[in-house]
Amino acid sequence: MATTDKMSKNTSPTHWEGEIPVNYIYTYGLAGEAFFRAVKDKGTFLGARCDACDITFVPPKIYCDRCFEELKKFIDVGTVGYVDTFTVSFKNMDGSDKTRPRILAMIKIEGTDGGIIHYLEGIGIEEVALGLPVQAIFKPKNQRKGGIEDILGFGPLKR
Amino acid sequence: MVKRVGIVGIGTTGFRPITPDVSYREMIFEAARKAYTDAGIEPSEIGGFITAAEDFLEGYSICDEYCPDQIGAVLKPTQTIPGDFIQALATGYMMIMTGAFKTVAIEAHSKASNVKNIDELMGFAFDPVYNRPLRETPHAIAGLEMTRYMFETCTSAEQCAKVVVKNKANAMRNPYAAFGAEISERDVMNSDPISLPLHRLDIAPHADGAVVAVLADGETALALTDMPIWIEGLGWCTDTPTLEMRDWGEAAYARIAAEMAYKMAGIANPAGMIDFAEICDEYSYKELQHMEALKLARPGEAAHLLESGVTSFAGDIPINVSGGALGVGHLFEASGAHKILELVEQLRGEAGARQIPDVNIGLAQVWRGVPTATGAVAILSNM
Amino acid sequence: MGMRKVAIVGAGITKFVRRAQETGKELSWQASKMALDSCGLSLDDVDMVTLGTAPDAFDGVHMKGEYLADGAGAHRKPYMRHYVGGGTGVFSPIHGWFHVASGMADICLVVAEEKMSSCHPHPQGAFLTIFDHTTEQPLKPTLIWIFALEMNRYMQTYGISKADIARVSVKNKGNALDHPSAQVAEKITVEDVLASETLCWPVNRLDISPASDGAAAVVLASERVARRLTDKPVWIDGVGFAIDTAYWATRDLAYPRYVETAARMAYDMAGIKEPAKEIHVAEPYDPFDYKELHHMEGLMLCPRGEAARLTAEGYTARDGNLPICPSGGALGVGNPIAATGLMKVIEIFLQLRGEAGKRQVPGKPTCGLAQAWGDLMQMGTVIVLRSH
Amino acid sequence: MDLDTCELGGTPLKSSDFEKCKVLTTEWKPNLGYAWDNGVAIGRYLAELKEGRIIARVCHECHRIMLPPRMFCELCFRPTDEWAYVEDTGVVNTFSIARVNWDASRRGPKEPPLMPAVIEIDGATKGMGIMHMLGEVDPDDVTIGMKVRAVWKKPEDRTGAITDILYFKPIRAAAPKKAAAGRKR
Repeated sequence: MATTDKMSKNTSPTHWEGEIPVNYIYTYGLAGEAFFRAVKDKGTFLGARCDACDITFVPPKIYCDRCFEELKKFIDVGTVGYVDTFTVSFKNMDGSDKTRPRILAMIKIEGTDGGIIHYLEGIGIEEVALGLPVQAIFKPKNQRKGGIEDILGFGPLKR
Repeated sequence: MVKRVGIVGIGTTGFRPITPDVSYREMIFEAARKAYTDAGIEPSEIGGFITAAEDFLEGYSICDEYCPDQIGAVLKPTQTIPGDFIQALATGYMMIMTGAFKTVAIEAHSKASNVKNIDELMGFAFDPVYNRPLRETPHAIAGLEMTRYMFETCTSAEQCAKVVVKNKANAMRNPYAAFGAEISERDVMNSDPISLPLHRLDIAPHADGAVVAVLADGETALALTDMPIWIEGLGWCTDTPTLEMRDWGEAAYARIAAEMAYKMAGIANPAGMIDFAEICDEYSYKELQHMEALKLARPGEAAHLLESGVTSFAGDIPINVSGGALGVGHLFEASGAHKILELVEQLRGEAGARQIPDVNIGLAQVWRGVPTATGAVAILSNM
Repeated sequence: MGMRKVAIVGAGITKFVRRAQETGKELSWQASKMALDSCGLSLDDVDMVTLGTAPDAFDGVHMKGEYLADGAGAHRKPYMRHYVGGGTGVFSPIHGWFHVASGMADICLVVAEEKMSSCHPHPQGAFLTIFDHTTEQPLKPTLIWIFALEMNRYMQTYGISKADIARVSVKNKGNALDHPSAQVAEKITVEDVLASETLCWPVNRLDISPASDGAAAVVLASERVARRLTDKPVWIDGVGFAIDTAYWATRDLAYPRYVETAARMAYDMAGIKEPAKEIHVAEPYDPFDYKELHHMEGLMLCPRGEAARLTAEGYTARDGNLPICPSGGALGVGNPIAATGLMKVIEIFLQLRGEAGKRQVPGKPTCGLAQAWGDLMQMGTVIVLRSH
Repeated sequence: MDLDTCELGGTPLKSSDFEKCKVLTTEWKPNLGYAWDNGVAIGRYLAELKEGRIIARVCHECHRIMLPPRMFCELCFRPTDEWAYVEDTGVVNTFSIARVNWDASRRGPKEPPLMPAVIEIDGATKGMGIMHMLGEVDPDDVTIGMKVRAVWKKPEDRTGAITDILYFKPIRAAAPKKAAAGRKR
């Protein structure tokens, strides 16, 4: 309805194929630059503290998104945390099957209000539980480029 | 001063998994023409126009360019809201409340079938530095949230599966719905694992279709129709986009949006006042999580209400009698449009086989999907 | 009309640069924080937030309004993104006006952001896909084509030369020398423009504004709140917007009737009968130099085909009868699309408050206008501001 | 407030800062592929192009013969009524001489400039133009108002696309150059 002439043969429909041909290079921003320099050079994580709101951002921000004050000082928050939540992922972003299912987890970094989303490594599905303490595993320093891929995942905490 | 805003006309194409026989323009024209005929108004008489759309879902760099013709908005005050239809509805409401517009038409549509890889497109919304390089399926974000929600509320995956069973069964009564089915909770649990605890059937499949609604100020509304459907409450809210700083168990965006809408509508006791609701069930657990955020259930109580039949078609607060996104299809920016359509048809008593008897106040709620923490709520009444 | 009065009470802006190190979120915060500080407000005081930003294809994030939310001050607030292509920046305070004039908000933060440099190798690539995907994109068009086609038609219709048009670029790049955000301010001559590289005749490189990163923000308040916050509120007296058909090749390219339609809406609301007399200072959108002329005519600030002559006579200079783009415009300050439109609104805000410093136009202006334009040369957005 | 005394955000980088890795960056090539439904009007338009014809759609209310064809009239807001073939000739409404490709790369010194134009098609309502290319004409000889005719691909090479028309070429020798200012291209 609404228009008068319609397709009446199922051989008629046609479509036009195309794409949006764009490429991107993203800077990490002021906070992201500091965070990933610390990952790359020191193998540790930085957070940003807002005393007024009593909140520690990981990853850090140059502003507190609650009160909007500038956060000038980044602090080393270490690489130890615990599983805040997790999922067993079978698919890649493009919908294809992973070669093996992987445990993706939100790791809350100890003593902060944030953390890192990354894979659990060396922990079986039956061992995972909310609250499980874990520790970041980094690539060897000479292979780190400054990016989330510098982190291989999180493994069991070695005290 | 404008005191009230009502919906005076609505039109839709219905929803199908694919729509190869019509272009997006032809599809939207059909919904618009029906809405204007329903309202008894021509687009030349309408004060303003809004389309709810996102560029990359349309496949254009500036999709706003292509919004006017098929809704009759040439040389008219027209804008795109890159957001859900209910956010566009809020803009339309505010436009009329300024006093500068008597009528506003709002359009939303989905041509999701035209996007070759919709999962990858959803992944393109991830933070490019912290999240996207993992090339993880966007459904994994829902998987993370589902685990935490189930933990905090002692809800099981089997209970979430019952949402799918209910909604797909409801959709069997809805001629607009694309994914009605009679299935069991075991069928859901046995479907392919995507990002456990999420299975394939826990995830709403996408559909195509268009909806157009016409809003009018109170005086104009009563001149146009005997039964305007009044906008009593609106709320919209965005929680942090930073996944790492998110409160994973609670849908705070839905709670805060609902609080805003309830306050505006003067509703102190939502579970007692709301007759029925269409709420976001893009993933099965989302219906339960959202019920609690909307205060239609206490924390941890949603699954029990579902199991005891309170939210079924014949229950006290029917939820997603249309079939929801699980039964109708996920419509992206038109998700809220489908829910408003259902509210209007129910409140007018035009819902046919799925008509709930004696309803006066309905609630529609949407979430913008992974990875957002944005949602909106609308409360409509026929009184 | 008995509508609630709405004022601009604060403003903030970043530098406009070709490539910013900051993320779009960080740029948004820098501008928003400055805007709130300028009127002594905290984020807590803000009822609602609206964000203007042009295509996702620049920043390279699907649903970028969602991505930018925390930097724009949206945390757990009612927040929405609005979008009218290149017209977005001037539409931003219009969308904010809906929030406040409707009574839904007393204080609304309006943010505009663009980070075009993420798009590689050049943001121009993102413009291929503004054309119809089936009937036009296979011809491999660039954005510059449509400007060139429109400019040529405009020149032919009114017998205007490239040199006539180049004066706009000379004026605006010169004006921008006094703008602290400016990216491409310089003192140049008409000859420099004509001698610059021909990209798509009749468009030369210096006829065009650059690609930019930047953000801007304003704070809108209801009358009661505005009077409490400042003794110099600037009132939004008229808003207008209109879109023409997407079938752009079927339109009269010599005249922007969508700008006229938008302007008439804004003038009606503001009670303006003779715009050329009642408007004291204007910031029409100037991503290409001829567009300033085109838009002056669409805004009815001068008769059709006359804008080039008036520019040559100095009528539109900062000390002329009707100063046009005293900020330096997109041609001089830079063009981070949505942020540019809001930069223009901020310029009028400062001019009407007498706070434009070295850019201040003489004669104590009390009524000004900002305008933007976008999509496939089809969208006009107009805002009329008054200081009393 | 005074912008001159404010500390403004925005940290400028040079392109060499990227090349020398002075700042950390990450790259992404999104997979944004589409298969857009043509629908009735554009489906027929493309099918007719394959046959070497240009088809339009007529509205009986406003009597416009519309190109590209559409199943509804956007002004009368009603269904359009019938198909109508139009000519493959037209008039140049405006044109450009482009030395830049779609991605802002420059055309090489030996590559001829591109000549995009808006062409008002004969047989359609006055002003109904389409964007296409000009060819077989010296850039200096192109004028607004010039009569042109479509040059089609060979029938066996056509695919049902706007590019089934290679370009439009002048019907007669171009008029002598006008001495308008700045005509050097």
